[in-house]
Amino acid sequence: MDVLYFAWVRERIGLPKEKVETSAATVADLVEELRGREERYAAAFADLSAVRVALDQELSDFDAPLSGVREVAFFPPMTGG
Amino acid sequence: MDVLYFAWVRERIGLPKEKVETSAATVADLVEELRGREERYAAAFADLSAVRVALDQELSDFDAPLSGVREVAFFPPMTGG
Amino acid sequence: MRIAIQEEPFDFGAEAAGFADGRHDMGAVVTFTGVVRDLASGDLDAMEIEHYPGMTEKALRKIAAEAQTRWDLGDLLIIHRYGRMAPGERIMMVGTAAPHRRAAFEAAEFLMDYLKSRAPFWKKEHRKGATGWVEAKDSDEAALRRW
Amino acid sequence: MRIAIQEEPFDFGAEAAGFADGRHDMGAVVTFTGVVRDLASGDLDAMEIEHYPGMTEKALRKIAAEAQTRWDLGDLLIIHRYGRMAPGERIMMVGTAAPHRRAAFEAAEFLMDYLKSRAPFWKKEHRKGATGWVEAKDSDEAALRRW
Repeated sequence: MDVLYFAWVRERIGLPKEKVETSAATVADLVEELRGREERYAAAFADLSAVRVALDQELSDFDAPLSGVREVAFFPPMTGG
Repeated sequence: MDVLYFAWVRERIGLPKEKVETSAATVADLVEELRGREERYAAAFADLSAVRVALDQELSDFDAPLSGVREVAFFPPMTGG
Repeated sequence: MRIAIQEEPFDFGAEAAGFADGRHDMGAVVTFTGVVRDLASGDLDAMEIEHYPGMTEKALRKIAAEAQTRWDLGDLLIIHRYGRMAPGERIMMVGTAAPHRRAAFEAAEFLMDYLKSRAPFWKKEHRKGATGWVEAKDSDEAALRRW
Repeated sequence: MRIAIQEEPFDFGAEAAGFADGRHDMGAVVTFTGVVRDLASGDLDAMEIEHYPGMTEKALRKIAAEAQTRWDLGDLLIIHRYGRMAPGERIMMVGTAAPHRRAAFEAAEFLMDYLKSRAPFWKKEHRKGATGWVEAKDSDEAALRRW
């Protein structure tokens, strides 16, 4: 599964994209798994109320299932316009 | 006093502007006086709910006094923009 | 601030590009343009706009001043034509520039609502040799009550 | 309908002039332009905009389609830049054309409210050598609840 990071989530984790092998059932499970990996992930996901997630380029929720998903993206609330 | 007419009020009365000597106290009195003059005025002022008035180029009301006023204008509801 | 009342066409692209151009303190710019609209019937030959010289200038200045009192505007533009225009021609435009988008949108809507019903312009349609004055709409009068 | 996501500047005057130009059935055209705004401090060196290629296109198409469902629009335009911009530069624009002014205004406000909070763009400010991500405003999230 491709995992993408944008804005300060990308800066804290230190890379824009990586391949992750996971059996996490939901986004929340994936976040838990990443948090346990290294301090930089724990820092990026310290406050989930400030993080948004997209599954296959559609905005989604942390309790959404990951089955069949090819691309997960984490980023702060958007500031377009 | 200069009396001006615009749009269909002008067309019904048949002229854009005229000098009127009057001792009418209010706009309503002036309208009454004009109505009594000729049929074309009566036609123009048949339905006052469809006529607006400006005194010295400021929107006003039919019960406004005419004392000191130099220019009275009658016209239909405006359709700008 | 600029207010122009004119018979000749205006260059919308140039006016839009020039309006508030280079201002660093205004994050939001809104323009509204009114266009001579032909109905589905497609039989409109021309729109003719009459106005009240002298009062028109005063009314537009008053409306513009009111908008500047209500919103924090960095710039404001009103251009309104009179005379004869073909379908598709631009009748008028307003421009508003403000630090934030909500103020720019609201001020532009306010200007339009007031221009519709409080500025001394009257529209006459020419169709197949016949003419008719455009009637004021109750919805335009109602729109003023928002402000 | 046109949607453009690009790094290079766009010619606002030309885009505004060309949008819905010559349409006889649309009486009202609204444009909104977002500009890189420097605060009173005047120390903004640049604004940098990051986006999510792929998702951005999808999100803008979805927002545009939603606007076309809700309002009777004759045309619609969205241009949004990414990359580095100086204060005063135009970041983005939307254009809406409709038979009547209310629809054109509402659709433009709707597009802006959704672009602010639902299109994957992130702004970073560069000031005196330091950088900071622009935080989303509660008022922008609240603005969505109108629709």
